Amino acid sequence: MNFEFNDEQIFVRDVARSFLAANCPPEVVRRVLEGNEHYAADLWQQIVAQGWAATAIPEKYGGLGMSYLELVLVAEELGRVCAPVPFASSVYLATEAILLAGSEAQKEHWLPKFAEGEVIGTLAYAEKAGRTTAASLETKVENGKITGRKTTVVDAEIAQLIVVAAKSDKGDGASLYLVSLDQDGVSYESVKTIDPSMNHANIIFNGASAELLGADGEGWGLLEKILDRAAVLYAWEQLGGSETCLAMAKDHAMERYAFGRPIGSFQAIKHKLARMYVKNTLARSNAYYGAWALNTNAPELPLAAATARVGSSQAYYYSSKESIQTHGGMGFTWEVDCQFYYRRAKVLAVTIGSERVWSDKLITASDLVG
Amino acid sequence: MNFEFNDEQIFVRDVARSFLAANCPPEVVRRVLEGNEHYAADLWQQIVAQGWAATAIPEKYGGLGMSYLELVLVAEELGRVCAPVPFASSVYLATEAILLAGSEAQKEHWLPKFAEGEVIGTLAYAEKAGRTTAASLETKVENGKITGRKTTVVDAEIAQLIVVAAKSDKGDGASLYLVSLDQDGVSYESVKTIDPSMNHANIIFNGASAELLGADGEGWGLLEKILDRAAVLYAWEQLGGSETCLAMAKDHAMERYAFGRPIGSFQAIKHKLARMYVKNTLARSNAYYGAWALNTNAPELPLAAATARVGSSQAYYYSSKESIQTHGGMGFTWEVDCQFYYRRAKVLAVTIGSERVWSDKLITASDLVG
Amino acid sequence: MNFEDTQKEAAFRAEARAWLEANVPKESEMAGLDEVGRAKFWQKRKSDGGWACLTWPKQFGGRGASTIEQVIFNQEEAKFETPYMGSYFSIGQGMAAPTIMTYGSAEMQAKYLPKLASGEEIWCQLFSEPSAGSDLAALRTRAEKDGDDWIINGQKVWTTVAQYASYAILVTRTDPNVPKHKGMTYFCVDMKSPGIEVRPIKQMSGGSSFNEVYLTDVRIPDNMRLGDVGQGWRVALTTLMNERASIGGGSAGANFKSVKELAERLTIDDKPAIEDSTVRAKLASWYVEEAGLKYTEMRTLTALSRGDEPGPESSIGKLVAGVKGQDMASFAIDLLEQQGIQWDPEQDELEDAVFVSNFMSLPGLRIAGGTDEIMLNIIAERVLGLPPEPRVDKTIPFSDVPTGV
Amino acid sequence: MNFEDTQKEAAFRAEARAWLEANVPKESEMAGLDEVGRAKFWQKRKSDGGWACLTWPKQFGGRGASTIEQVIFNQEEAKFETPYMGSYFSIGQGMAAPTIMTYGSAEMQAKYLPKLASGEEIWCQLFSEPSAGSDLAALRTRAEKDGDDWIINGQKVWTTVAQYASYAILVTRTDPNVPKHKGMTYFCVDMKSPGIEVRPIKQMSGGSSFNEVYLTDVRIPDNMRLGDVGQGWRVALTTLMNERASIGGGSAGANFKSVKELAERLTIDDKPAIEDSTVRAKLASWYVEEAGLKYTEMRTLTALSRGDEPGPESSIGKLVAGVKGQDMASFAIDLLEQQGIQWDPEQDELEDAVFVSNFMSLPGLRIAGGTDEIMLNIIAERVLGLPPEPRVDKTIPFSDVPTGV
Repeated sequence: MNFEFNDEQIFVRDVARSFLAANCPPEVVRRVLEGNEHYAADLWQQIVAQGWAATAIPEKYGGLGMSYLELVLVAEELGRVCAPVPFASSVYLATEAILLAGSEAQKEHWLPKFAEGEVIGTLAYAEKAGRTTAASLETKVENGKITGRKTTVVDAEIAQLIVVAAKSDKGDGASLYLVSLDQDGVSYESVKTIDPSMNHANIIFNGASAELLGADGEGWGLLEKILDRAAVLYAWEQLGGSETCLAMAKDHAMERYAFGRPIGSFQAIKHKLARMYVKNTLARSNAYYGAWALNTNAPELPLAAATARVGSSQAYYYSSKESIQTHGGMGFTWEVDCQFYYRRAKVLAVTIGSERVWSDKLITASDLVG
Repeated sequence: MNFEFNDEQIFVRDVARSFLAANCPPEVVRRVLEGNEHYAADLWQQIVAQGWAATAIPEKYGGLGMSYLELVLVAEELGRVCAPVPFASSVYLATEAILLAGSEAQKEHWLPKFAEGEVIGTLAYAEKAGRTTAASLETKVENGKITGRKTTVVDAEIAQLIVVAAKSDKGDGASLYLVSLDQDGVSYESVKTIDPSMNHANIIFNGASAELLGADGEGWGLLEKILDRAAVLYAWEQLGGSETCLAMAKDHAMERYAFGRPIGSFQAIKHKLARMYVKNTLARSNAYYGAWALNTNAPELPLAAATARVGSSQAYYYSSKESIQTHGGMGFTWEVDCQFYYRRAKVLAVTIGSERVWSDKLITASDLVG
Repeated sequence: MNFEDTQKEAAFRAEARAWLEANVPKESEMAGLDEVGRAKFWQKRKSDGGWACLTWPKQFGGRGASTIEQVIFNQEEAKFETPYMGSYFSIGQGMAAPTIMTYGSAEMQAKYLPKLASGEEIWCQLFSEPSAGSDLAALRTRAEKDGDDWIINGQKVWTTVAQYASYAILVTRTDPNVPKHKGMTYFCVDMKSPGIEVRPIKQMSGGSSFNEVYLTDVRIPDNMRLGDVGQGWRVALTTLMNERASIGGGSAGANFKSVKELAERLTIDDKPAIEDSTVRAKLASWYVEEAGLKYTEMRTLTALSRGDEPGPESSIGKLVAGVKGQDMASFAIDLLEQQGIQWDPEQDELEDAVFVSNFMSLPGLRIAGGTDEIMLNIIAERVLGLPPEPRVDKTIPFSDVPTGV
Repeated sequence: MNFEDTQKEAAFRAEARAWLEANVPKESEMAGLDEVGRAKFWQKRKSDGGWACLTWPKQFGGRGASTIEQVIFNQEEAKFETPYMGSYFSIGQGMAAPTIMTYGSAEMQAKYLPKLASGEEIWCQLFSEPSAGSDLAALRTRAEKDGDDWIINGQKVWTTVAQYASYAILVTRTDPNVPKHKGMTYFCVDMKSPGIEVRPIKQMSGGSSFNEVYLTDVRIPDNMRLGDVGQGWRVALTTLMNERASIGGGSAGANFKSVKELAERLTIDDKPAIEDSTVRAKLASWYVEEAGLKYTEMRTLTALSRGDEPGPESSIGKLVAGVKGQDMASFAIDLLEQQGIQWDPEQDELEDAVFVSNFMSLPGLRIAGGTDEIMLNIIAERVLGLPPEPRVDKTIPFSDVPTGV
């Protein structure tokens, strides 16, 4: 047994960490948060040039052919700095969707473009508030033309290609489609969210061309598989953010004095940070298992993914809110960076389904593993 | 507006408190916990002589004709000392059942006996593990003879009279019956529980005579009303216990030294006790409102009762377990009294339905009040 | 125990109601006024009618009424649509005024209190500093004697309504060579004094409810001092006791009602979300807290009406409401799933904006006016009487207290 | 990252499994033996076969194996029905032995370690005292020099397996006139020495896993001392570091599996309770904790197998498992409603007895071996490196430390 990353993987992580420390300091996040950019396009170009988007794409499709064990470590580092780039939507969602469900032709066409960062992708299934089910889908495709409206799509105004879940009369009631966003019949409603360092918009399809991805009537099953895979990657990104919250809170608690001593010497703060550490540690261990399951495509993947996802969502919420609390009044100001993580924690926690959705999936998955 | 007990009520409480301090010290609880008595019969005789069982019974039925505002304060004091007497089952459950649902003849026959403590009563509805519903009842009455088995009935082997919920073909599917326990056709299976300072047994009815209480087919509705009324009284008894847990933990935290200072000067202990205080205070305020609603038979009673019940159950669980924790190793020993409250907290919390049952009722009741 | 008015209370309620019906301002009367203008307009009218600061003595602009009468008036006023009052008057009337009543000279009382009651003058509070938050007594703003005046230098922070304020209450350090609690002095200061600069602080929620206030060679005459030189901490405690009583557990926004309504609108597995047992269990626990706070307030009011003083137990409200509100907001967002994160502060017609708005602002409630941790300390030490922690900063000169810099 | 054995590990696993298949005791071989007798029987057989204390050097009764090999053996052993080992050997092998290996003379090592490995001698630990629990260094048991011997007087508490023990490790105070951490000395002591009295402590759960041990003029020769006079605290820390590594998060009893199975059996509103969303959400959170602990252990094992030392982060296990277990037990009882409180310690056939039994015993897990609060301190200070609290007891003579009496 060897439940640890190997030296090459650690090297990938260290390189990513140094790169982001140099190229994605808090000022970059703040620039996007406060400005009008949808994302940090310059940073994205650099990231793509580093080959990160190509990490887990096989070499024959123009990728680096590395494993998911490298990719999760990159995800953690991106989460650590709240990187304002469409990495999650393009890599965890769109790329994974095509890898899992695409025809050979689709893979050959799209994957090299994703690997190069020439195309940015995303994925959409939700159409209204609350949990989406196959039965609740209203978006539909007739004669290759898609109509419908998807809500609060992440990186909608950045992406050129989207994977869309639409209603189907067959099978599990849904099918997936690839839709190019650069065409007539696609329009946007801008959406502001609690995290302006990311882009979100509603997308309205009004007769745009759509190409089937995977079999007709197998869309919901495919979507669940894609989301399981993405959940592990999101869990690592969330974990990275949660670790930064702990680190920031700890630094502040060592430096800030009250009543003549560092506030980190008070048990109220000490135990708060210890609880963050406990949550992060358990989340990390579950993320390890998720990474292993993703990488080996183990039958335990649905359970491992749900476990990693729930653990990271819980840890990140706790760490991000209690980091603000540890910082006191300053933590609540615009000028201090605590806010990045509090916003991002919530957005990442609902992007592919909330804690309650994944808790429910966890129990269902636990039946299968026994 | 006057949201406080009046001086006469406070006087009743103070008398009860002094009486129990003198007559129900921890040694009495321990005697029953460790011995073979079903309850402290000597203490019960004294309590009955004080007239407490008669508190809210109208004078025309041999009671004192006081209000529920006196009775809740007596309940609090009994809870404060974990009194090992069948007060709750006889007064909150059986007496209330007859007051609410009894015919004039039944009232005239039984209430004076309850007031005098000549008869001890109890009530039973559960037949198996999990939440009982009218549809799940198997106990039935034919030609005035009852057959069935009730599980873990509180004070079963002490009581002479029991109110039983049985299946009915009519109305809401259930009817209530009065069954004398001192007859053929009634037998017991002894049950040990986590709180040996109280009596519990399964009761098997095998053709015992049963007399209808209230209308046939209205039993479930009546039961819910009885339980709402009892819930307020239980909430006060639970609150009393929870207050003792805080008091014991606080005393210990002031006296016990570690690292050269009282453990109560450490924030970990300080904040733990502050949280107990917060929970107890909110529970008390909700119990006040419950008392008002019970006393005035307000339409808000179902909501007020559920709120008081949930609040007290939560507070007592927290206080009783964290009082042990505050006491450290000693708190976990047989010789220290923390255990009385930890046991009693759980037994009282499930006796008329667990927190989850009452949380569910709370939301249902909130619809009605709006 | 009853919820009915006494005969006297009922008469007072009727009188209040009648006055309100006749006097609540119509939109047309306030045309062109901004938020603070409307608040002042309504305060002035109440004052003119004898309905401002009801419990204050008449000569200070009050009515000499009882606490319960104030409560009754508030209950009746809440039934009308009245201008938003924010924190425009609560600091002056709720914190500065009681301190002036206790420590101020007759001249000061006559000069300031009536204009506080009438809303003519807004006051703010210059207490917290960048390095004196939870540990307020660590404040460093210096006051040095210069003839009959004091010269003030320093920086204050978290000052609400500073931009509207005519005056402020101010705590300063006059002697750094004695232990921290003994070297402070308390003043009133004219906010128009030269050397005062107010800069808004932008919060993470986007709003700017607070300011930084820079004091550079600000001159205050000695007759603006409250209490003796070196007694500032004791005077400040009077102010703070009143602060805690005035920061309520306000359960606007993400509360039982709004989250329950949300759960009635949404579906989970094709059934109303309100039928989901997690939703029910969580809502029930929150209801217990909300109702518990409400009825605790009623118990407090009953005690006040009998002449008791408000005690440190009022710390409960903010403590419970802050955590509860944050968790309810987070839960509501989760119920809405992906769509729950939508938030456009400038377009408030989004029906669920209350949840995101609360989610972003409630971290502040858990800090402002005393962090959760300070509230727990207060309950433990002042309500339960647990011993304080050993203090390294209490007996040594303030200038020797470690600050980490 | 993989879960497969290396070739060498696989070979070792096969060897272990073969030995176990041939040697796990049959019921008939142990007829008439009580619990401790069976434990000793099995330990002796493992020792004879070379499968005891695998990581110890061979000359001390071990096998000189790696940590991973120990883990593999444990995994394989767990697949068989073997006698219940309780705490009979864990204190001696897990805590006393590492301390003797570090601080003991060659004679002591040769005399004690092989009999620890073979199970011939059980050891207990005389550390805690009635007024020295979380603050272990406040211990008062005196050791006074008398020629070549030490005379011990005092009382110890929370001593497991004292009634079976041949020897104990013991910390005493030899100098009350120096600061508390500097005046202690550490010994091994023969439990058959005159003046040692063992009295069982009854726990609230009804069992008696612990004892009080009274020491009255107990004589210990100086060659039973471990470490220098006055160095007892440092020696004790070696023991305690090993304690924390050995108290696992054991999730027997109320765990994900058992509560899930319960929820599959029970119904809520005529549907299986497992379909209830509260049950699912709570179970999911507990699963996350359970799985998190399990995979944390795997990470630790991987680190150990690479030669890392176990660190203070192992405090997590007990901390998480204690609270989780108590809450799961409470939740399971609630699911059973009224019937959930049934508990007959002498009639274990009740299928849900595990929940009440856990409910009554888990308050102890949150205290024994370091309270939750101490565990949080350890994580905060030793893992995260946060500064310690100011200490009033560290620099003054022990005899001057306030004790409240």
